[in-house]
Amino acid sequence: MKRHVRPYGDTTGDGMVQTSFTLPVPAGPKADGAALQLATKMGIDPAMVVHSRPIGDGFTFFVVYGSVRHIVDLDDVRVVERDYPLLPPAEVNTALRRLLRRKLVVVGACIGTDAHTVGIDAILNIKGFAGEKGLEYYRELKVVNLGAQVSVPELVRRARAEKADAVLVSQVVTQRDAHLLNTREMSAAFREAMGERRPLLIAGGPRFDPLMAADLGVDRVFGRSTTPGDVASYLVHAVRTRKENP
Amino acid sequence: MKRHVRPYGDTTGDGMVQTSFTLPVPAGPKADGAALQLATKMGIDPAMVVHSRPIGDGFTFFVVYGSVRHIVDLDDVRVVERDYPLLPPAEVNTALRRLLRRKLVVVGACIGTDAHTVGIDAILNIKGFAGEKGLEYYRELKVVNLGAQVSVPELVRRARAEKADAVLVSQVVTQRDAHLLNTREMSAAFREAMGERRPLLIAGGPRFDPLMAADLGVDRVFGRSTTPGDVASYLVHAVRTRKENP
Amino acid sequence: MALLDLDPQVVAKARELAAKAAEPVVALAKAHTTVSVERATLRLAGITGADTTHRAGDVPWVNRVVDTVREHCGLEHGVALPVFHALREHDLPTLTDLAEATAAGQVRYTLPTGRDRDRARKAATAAITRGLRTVDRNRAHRDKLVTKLGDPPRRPWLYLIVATGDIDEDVVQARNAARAGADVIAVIRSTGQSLLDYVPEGATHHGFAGTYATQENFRIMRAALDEVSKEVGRYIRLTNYASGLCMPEIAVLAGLQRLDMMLNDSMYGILFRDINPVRTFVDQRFSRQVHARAGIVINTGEDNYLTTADAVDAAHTVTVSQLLNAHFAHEAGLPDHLLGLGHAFEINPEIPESFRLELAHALLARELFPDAPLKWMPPTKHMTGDVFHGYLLDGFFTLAGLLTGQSILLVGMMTEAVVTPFLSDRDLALRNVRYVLNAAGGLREDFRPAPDGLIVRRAHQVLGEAVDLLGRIVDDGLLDAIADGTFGLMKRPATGGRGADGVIAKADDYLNPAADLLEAQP
Amino acid sequence: MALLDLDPQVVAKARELAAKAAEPVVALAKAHTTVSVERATLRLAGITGADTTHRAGDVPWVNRVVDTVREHCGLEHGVALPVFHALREHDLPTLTDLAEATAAGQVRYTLPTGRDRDRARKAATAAITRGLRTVDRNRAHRDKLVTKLGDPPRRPWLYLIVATGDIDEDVVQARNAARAGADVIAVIRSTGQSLLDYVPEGATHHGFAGTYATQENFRIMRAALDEVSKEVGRYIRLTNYASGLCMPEIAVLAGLQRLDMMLNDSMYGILFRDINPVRTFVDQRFSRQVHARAGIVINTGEDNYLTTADAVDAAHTVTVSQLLNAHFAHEAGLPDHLLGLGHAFEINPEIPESFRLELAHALLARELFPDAPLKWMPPTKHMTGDVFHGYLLDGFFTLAGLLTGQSILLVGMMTEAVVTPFLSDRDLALRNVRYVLNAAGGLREDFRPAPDGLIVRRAHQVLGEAVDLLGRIVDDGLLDAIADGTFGLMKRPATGGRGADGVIAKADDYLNPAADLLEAQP
Ligand code: B12
Ligand code: B12
Ligand SMILES: Cc1ncc(COP(=O)(O)O)c(C=O)c1O
Ligand SMILES: Cc1ncc(COP(=O)(O)O)c(C=O)c1O
Repeated sequence: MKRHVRPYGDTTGDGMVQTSFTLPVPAGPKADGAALQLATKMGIDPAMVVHSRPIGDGFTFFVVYGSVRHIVDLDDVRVVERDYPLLPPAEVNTALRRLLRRKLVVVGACIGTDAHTVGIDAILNIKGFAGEKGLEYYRELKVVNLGAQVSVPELVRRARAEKADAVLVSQVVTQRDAHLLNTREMSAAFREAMGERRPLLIAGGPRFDPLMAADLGVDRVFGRSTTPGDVASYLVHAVRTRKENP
Repeated sequence: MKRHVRPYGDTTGDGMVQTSFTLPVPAGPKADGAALQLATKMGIDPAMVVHSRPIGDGFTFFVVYGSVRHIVDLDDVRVVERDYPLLPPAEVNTALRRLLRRKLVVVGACIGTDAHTVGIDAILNIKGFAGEKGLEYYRELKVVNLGAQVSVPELVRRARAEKADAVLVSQVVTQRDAHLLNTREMSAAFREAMGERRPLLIAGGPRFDPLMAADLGVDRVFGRSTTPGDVASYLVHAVRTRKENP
Repeated sequence: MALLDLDPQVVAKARELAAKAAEPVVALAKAHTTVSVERATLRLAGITGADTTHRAGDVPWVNRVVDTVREHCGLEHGVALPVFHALREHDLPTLTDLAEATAAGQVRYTLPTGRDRDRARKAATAAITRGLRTVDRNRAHRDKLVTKLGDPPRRPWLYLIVATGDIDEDVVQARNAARAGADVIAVIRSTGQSLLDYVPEGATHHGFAGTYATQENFRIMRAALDEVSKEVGRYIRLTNYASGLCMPEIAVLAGLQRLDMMLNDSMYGILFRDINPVRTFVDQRFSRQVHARAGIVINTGEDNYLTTADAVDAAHTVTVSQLLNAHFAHEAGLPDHLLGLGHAFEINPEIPESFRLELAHALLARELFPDAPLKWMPPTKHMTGDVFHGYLLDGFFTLAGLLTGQSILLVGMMTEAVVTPFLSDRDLALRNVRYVLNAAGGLREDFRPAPDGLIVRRAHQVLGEAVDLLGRIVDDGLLDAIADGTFGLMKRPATGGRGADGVIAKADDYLNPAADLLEAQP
Repeated sequence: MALLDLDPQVVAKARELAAKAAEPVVALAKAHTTVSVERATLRLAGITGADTTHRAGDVPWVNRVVDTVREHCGLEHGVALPVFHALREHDLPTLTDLAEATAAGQVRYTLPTGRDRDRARKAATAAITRGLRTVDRNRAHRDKLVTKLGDPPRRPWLYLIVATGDIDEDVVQARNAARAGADVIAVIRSTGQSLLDYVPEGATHHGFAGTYATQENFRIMRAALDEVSKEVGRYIRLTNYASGLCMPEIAVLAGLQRLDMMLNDSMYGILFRDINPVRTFVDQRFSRQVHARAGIVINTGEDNYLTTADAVDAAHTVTVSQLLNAHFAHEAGLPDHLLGLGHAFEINPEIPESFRLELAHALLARELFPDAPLKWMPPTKHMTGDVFHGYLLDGFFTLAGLLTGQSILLVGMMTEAVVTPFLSDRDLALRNVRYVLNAAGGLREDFRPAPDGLIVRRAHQVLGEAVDLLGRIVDDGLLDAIADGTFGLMKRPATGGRGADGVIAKADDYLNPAADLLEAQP
């Protein structure tokens, strides 16, 4: 694979992209010019405003096509690489037993006012996701699923009571950065309440960027299409790492 | 209207845009990271890769949403302002008669290998466009429509033979910049053949940027949704200007 | 014209079983009151506003009063008598003065007896009647506006969501949506509101993924829509949510501010907000009586089951829930034409013939409830970040709605899986719907499910499964069925859930003039 | 199952009138040859390659030879005799050597007589027979591959366009399209090619909005598709354009390189490329005979009329043209199952019931030509830069195709109004089609146009108008009708247009073994 790539429309290197947006300006040539200016600032050059449509009196919606100047440097791409092996359930169980000699306790919840449990249930419930059984299926895991709209103090209380090794929180609503605010509040609360002895903190949800873990004060972030196996394997890895570097 | 605006998703100033593109990289977290990098270079920050789908083995298609940093400065928007009044047909006729004391001769064609005549016909044929009659309807205009796929030498020959005051060319195909190449070839040929005494040169087509006139060596460029009235009014204006500053 | 050839006996059986299954729950609802029913009563009696001096933030006066009454003399007799008795005793000009005095700790509530009781009852009844009269006036005013401005020119009516979190931005979006063709505007609530045991006050600007339902926000939006209604020449309806812990109060506020439709499901709060089942059924009954009085169309929430359960496997649970919702609604006084029963286009689009299965389900609902303004909900679960594909799916959703004669169409958004809708999403979505309705408007005349074809067979199958399930529910009890995860796979035991401590068994001398007046309504 | 209840007498009348209208034109075609027919003959006889030393760029050897023959002894006798006579006279091993000698000015062509004539005829016939045998072998090979790999699992077949201008990029796109579900790949030609009076040579990389049709490009793409056919487990068909000034030669090249379908319309070149009508009809007949021999499905171009004329007003001109195209094709030896008659979804989507009108038109074509593999073309004219809306429209186009049983579906692209398709457009488009076919595959069983409904009435009306128009054409002559702008509003007088000087009236002793062999084919 080449190191430097550009978007591909129908020819290598043509750089073609599509974009759409609304500007708070009345439709007309001036609006089209404004759209063109924005596209140019985005690096689309030449840009074609191929569609503009008034929305009410004060807004115009645009579709723009064109070639972006930018070059993607694949060597510069930062991703959270899976730095641990994907293990089948049996190996997860064996590894955990060897490491802990007791069940690993996982407490899960949708925190804040978020009530989207389907995602965390997909990870925790036996039923699972994408053909993989959820964490409840693992013999060496004890799963406590607190469900939806759990407040942070309540979560800390329950985690402490259950002696949680890992706390898994889900955040699906992202408007006004709700997911970021709630997750930061959660990690701060655990730090405050337990300091170094806090459980592993794992956040997940479809709009999270896995690169944000440190920024959010959690150990790991999982994004869209996560499977239970991803999480179980990570747990083994994290427990082992904690044990090796206490 | 404010001078500085940003794209509007659902809140003033949120800067939200949608974009889609294909990168020549196999699908996976690295590809998503590459998409994110590109989006960031486009000024979308934070960007969310909300969809990625493999196309064959070597390509991935992405949909990205996010907030662009850029601010549109409306004072900086350059548009080709209509610097002449829109005249009804009767006034066009009167003005032309007064200015020329003969019919103004217009020669139109689709040049190069372009065979899309619907656009130029919309401007020239009586039937017209968007409820406006075409230039053939104007008593003081003589219209010669050469049709499609007219070569540049042939166009110059016919323009000379008809003593054209204005030559209108249409270009619809834009792949590999065909429209720009053909138009430049055309204006160069007229310059070469006739120098200062060349007819008015007008180019039109849905993907032209009206700002490009000078660059293309023509007097005016008309983009999508042009109406015959726009063109007729411009002709009056241009003839008058030429007469006043010979 | 009936296309499915449903067996009338099976249909009758289904309705009977639903009524039987509902019976014990109705009895439960009649035997209890809740803090919210009592607060709603006081709102009808005229209390507005909040205690802004409280350290935990604004506390509505109705909460202060009801909490205090509960403390002083319990709520099993209803709040009306103690409150109106105190009002007279303290010789206060208004209920707000009473509330202030309550907050200042100057009032001691007691249950009046003898003539005091009669006086208090009369005063309460008079105040509440005034409140109900406002509701009645709003209903009449709506009728007048509809007569004057007109209803949408065609079915289905187009129902659009706004959800910016800021009432002022909502107004911008709602106005534009109406101009672009929306017939009904729903203001989505902030994520947290349903679990608040009070109704926030005033105009609000900081909801998450929705805007708080407050009386003032209702007023602002209704006024904005009245304005735009005139502009567009048809009456634009306003929707909000009578659900969550304050369902009865919100129903009252909706009646007072002339909202036109309310999301109001008999089980949604239990299943999707983990609210105590008894609390929910009690609040439900009262709020539906208020809606009946206000001429408000209720929208039920069967669509939600299909986001947590599979739309094919669980199709019959939708039918069962519709039958139950319809029965509960009738029992609370709502006629068919106010029954916006919900259902949704949520089958996995990868399933072969998924579109035809949708047609079967949608047609079944249509033929079971021919006179109800069914609300047809767009795909959400199987929407992805592929907004192009989502736009297509939404088009087929509309087509299904059109072919099966749905009444209210919640317009789908291509960004369903991404963000709460952008201004442009709404505009694009309306363009989508308009294309389908305009281009294929009459296609229903050419849609004749083959007599033994997939659609007819599927509809019969679902109805059959619904009857079977209803049979089991009659045997086991509805509360147990809910506890077992029958609906949306959510297991909610009757004793669990939030707000259980707000449920109070009525004493024999329980009195609530609002309840009585509503019960007596024609 | 017939849904429109067309009157068989009216249908028979329509076919009769079409045959009558076509008669004089067939006679004209039989009485003339063209430079391209003669070049095609030489290509069948084995000439390949080009004169790369010519100052005006590469000139194919067939052009050099035919031009020289024409100069020396005219073409009215056909090119075969002078050429094969010269080959023997100059004792050259191959036709290519002859061509080289021709270019070097070393050959003087004459019309052989007596035994020379017989010898030349025999040699020519033998060479051309060899060429036709390659064509036959390719046909058999295709049959074998289809048997082995299989046809697409369902109708309609999905037909996708690639148009990068560069054959190597085309291969990338075509492969990916096949993997994503395309059954037929069409390589669009560069804008200028149809007006070239020669076929370019070699692999090409610089077309505008399409890739040059060359024998080598055909070979490259067919080989690439053979490879991907194995991979995807079904035979992927390849399409190009037998149109423009070199229509007969391209038909031959298609036969030699095992192309599977060819765009080939009896009037497209006249109307949309301003090619001389007589030239076109002569070239047409020959090219269709070649297609018949090669087992190539032709695709006609009625869809184009609806881009310049209105799809409702001009609906009947599509029907008339289909009837004419079908007649011309039959006359040239093409059976129904090779008749990919074209039509399109081009009604302005803003028109009320536009979708139902589309259904009426599409169903009419289906019922008039029950055994023809009809080609259903997507919206283009009313596509705009609103790619979201375009994506929706394309979905409804597919639905119309499915409901009316179309055979080949040209997959619509959301970027129709913007650019030649991106790789991703094609992928998205296939996803779109797959959704519709998968989700609503069996919906045809539920589609029963109401007996007196809009669809049936509209279809009858269009057929009626078609019969009337055919009557007028029979009276005035087809050439006059074309001159009058009957089709696509394009006015093309019989004496105008390009390539007229390439038409030659046959002498009585005209001889063309290729024509004879093709004429004699079963
Ligand atoms: C189902 C659903 C609901 C259901 C929820 C039922 C339930 N019990 O969960 C109901 C109907 C109740 C609902 C309600 C609302 N919803 Co909702 N809902 C959805 C919907 C359609 C699907 C979400 C889903 O189930 N996805 C499937 C699961 C499997 O995917 P997932 O959550 O991404 O989870 C995966 C990964 O992210 C990851 N993951 C997730 N969490 C975690 C946690 C950990 C620890 C790990 C390791 C991994 C992990 O693993 C999972 C498997 O791969 C989406 C739209 C969509 N198509 O995405 C809207 C959506 C999420 N809802 C939305 C909103 C706004 C609401 C409401 C606030 C508004 C309203 N409509 O009334 C309400 C209130 C909810 C509240 N208080 O939070 C918005 C959020 C907008 C935003 N980005 O801020 C969305 C995007 C719709 C929209 N465009 O408006 N909703
Ligand atoms: C109709 C059509 C055809 C018809 C043309 C018939 C005819 N006689 O014109 C036919 C079917 C023959 C055709 C063929 C081809 N087409 Co075509 N065609 C279109 C289509 C569907 C509509 C164009 C149109 O008529 N628009 C309506 C007119 C009124 O709009 P307009 O041209 O923009 O004109 C307005 C303004 O631009 C302006 N204007 C235009 N010209 C001028 C000139 C002057 C002087 C002035 C003042 C103003 C002016 O005024 C007009 C009125 O407002 C477009 C797709 C689309 N939806 O846009 C593709 C499209 C233009 N075609 C395309 C292509 C590639 C082709 C082909 C090369 C490939 C093929 N499909 O085989 C062939 C070959 C054509 C050739 N040699 O040029 C591409 C071009 C891609 C690109 N950007 O490079 C398009 C965009 C489709 C696509 N996405 O692939 N086509
Ligand atoms: C019936 C019903 N009620 C209420 C709601 C809203 O939820 P909340 O009560 O949390 O605002 C929904 C959500 O879609 C619903 O379908
Ligand atoms: C029937 C037919 N022939 C040919 C063409 C292609 O045009 P050209 O011959 O210019 O390559 C088309 C274009 O769509 C067509 O429909």
